[in-house]
Amino acid sequence: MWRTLTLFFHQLASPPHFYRWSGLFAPWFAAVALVLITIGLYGGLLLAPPDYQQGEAFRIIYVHVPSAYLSMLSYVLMATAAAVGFIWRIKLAHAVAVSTAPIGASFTFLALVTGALWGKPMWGTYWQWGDARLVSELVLLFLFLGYMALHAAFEEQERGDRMSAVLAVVGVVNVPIIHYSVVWWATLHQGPSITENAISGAMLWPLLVMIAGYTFCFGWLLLLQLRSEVLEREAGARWTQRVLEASP
Amino acid sequence: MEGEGSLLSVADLELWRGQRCLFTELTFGLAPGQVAVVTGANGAGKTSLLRVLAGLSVARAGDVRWRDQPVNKLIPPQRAEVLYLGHLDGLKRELTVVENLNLFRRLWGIVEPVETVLEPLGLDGLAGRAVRTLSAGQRRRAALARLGLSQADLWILDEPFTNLDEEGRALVEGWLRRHLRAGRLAVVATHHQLRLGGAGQLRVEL
Amino acid sequence: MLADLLNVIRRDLTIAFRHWSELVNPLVFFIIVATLFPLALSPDIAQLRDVGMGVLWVAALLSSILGLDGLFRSDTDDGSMEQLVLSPIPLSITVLGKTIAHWLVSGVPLVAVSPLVAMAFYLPMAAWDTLIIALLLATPTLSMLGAIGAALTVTLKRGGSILGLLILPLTGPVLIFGARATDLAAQGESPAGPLYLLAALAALAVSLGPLASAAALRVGLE
Amino acid sequence: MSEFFNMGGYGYYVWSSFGLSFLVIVLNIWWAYARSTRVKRRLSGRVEQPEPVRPTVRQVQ
Repeated sequence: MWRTLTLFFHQLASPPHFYRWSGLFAPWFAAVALVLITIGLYGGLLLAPPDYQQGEAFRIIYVHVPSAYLSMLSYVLMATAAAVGFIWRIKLAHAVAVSTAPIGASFTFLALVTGALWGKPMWGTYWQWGDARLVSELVLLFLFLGYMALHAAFEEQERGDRMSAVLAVVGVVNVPIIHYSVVWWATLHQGPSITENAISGAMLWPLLVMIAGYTFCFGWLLLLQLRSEVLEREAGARWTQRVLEASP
Repeated sequence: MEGEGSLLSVADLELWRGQRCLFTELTFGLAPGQVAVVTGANGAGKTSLLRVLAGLSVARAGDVRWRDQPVNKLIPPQRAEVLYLGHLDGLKRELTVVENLNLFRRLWGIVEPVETVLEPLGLDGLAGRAVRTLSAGQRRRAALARLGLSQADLWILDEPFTNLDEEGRALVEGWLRRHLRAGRLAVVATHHQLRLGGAGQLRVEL
Repeated sequence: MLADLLNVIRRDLTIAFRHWSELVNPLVFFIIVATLFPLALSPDIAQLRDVGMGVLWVAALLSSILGLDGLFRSDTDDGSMEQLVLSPIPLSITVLGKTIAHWLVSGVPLVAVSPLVAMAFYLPMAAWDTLIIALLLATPTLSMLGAIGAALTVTLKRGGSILGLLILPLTGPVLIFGARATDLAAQGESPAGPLYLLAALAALAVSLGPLASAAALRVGLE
Repeated sequence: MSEFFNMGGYGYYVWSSFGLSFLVIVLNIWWAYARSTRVKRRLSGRVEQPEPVRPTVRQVQ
């Protein structure tokens, strides 16, 4: 049973197989992302009423929350893929982890910057140490950068993959500890945090649509990066040459 | 090739270095009393093969088993049955020869005292000296002294005769003969002709 | 298992005591970083007292993480690590032993001189015992984290600079709870809460850290 | 219309958030495509792997 399952995974994760189906799916991801983000932007910028406390500034959540959500999703995805690659020695899983990191880092960066831009009108300053979420995002950005730096430091790809996989797993164990200790610390210092009041339907649905749109956009970017990554890793294999001849 | 009663069995092994395939479809089995002599040009993958056999690294494809267990998953008591000596001496420069060998004995649970091997190796006068102060040849002898103490069933030796003079080489070959006569196994990478008397040799040419 | 652990600790302590000079480096680093701060700030007693605890914690953290850079390097370079990995002793026990030995020769002296630094920053004497307990609970966690970094960078020529980037972001909780405990003690309140949390972090680090370090060391040898 | 762009006085913060998000996502897309063409150009016409070596194993007495 276990054997057939691992066999199935190996089949699915075989690079030529992946290259074929990812080529079919990628345009659909892009199309769905475009439609959803357009609807979300229309709803968020035009249809949603201004917040009674934060006025029009609250509209920043339509780009901030999806970025923050994706930053965490991509770290978990990266660590899971790295762990799978480490344990079962699946090459595609390492490629997923490595390709996720820069995309995840850019969404983390966006979450930080949009958070700061949201904070300025609310707190009067761009950066507020008392806000646990912003501080956690900053640490997350450091973790992404550390992962990428470590992977880049190795000349032998396989060793780089496996070493940075260990780091990703260590990081994912630490992220909740770091987050909760920062929350504890922030409440001690009574930092003014942005509170999201329960938001109502007209404000909520564009946010959910934006989150879904961002996720599809992330999936699309990941597929694009993965295709290049897989080609690079499989340079010299027969199927790679066939692919390159077919679509120069 | 893979006879019944092989303790070490290698099946369809395929080794890669980066994006280059070193060799593929290597299959052999080693029975008690047999030695496998690995030869090949520089860069053919002798060291890589030996490291895979020792369980230090894992091959891209294929299977290496010691007593039907994958070599990289041996549980601790079984690990004591395999001894690997690589290019590096594995001696601490700050410690003396005797301290280094005692560390080895404690690690592997060997009861035989160090003194029994120092004298034939000509190291008895150097026993109290820090390894840092020894010559390359003396260090190699100190590293190979482990063979004289080892109770392991499988020896994996990577170019054991480097830096060794004729006398040292004869001594190590003597230990190897005794080891094989006792029904134990060895894998040796070397470009020297091994003088092992009647022991069954398997030549693996990469 | 315990005998194996003690063997490894004894081995590393013997080696460590054969070259004294490297032992005192992290300690001197700690003292120098701490003494540079008054030069950068001002000799004003009230101001130094305000920042002193934070400075002391950051200096302790930096010196215990960065001092670990070479923990596994000499063993990997001379081939001892191959022998340790292949020996019948589980690698995580070996790693634990080596890290404990390193902590004994670098972490414990650091804790011992910390009152001196505390004095230089005019910290109230009432907080000293808490400071020592907190550092004794925090430094093992830092050593375990540093060991992971040392194992990850063991095959890199210049591991030191990247090690900081990898491990320092993970030390936030230790810093938060450590500084908080000494802060409470300085104000005459009970530091028990953060101390328990520090102890919990130490337990977690000592039990899981060696597994991660061992995994990384194996990759380094592959 | 200008009321919409003014965002009740918060226009600067709102529009720089949306603008930066747009910019970073577009940069990611551009980078992905640039990398893809670069990789394909670099790899096409690469010679295939030579036939791998098959070691010989023989018994000598």
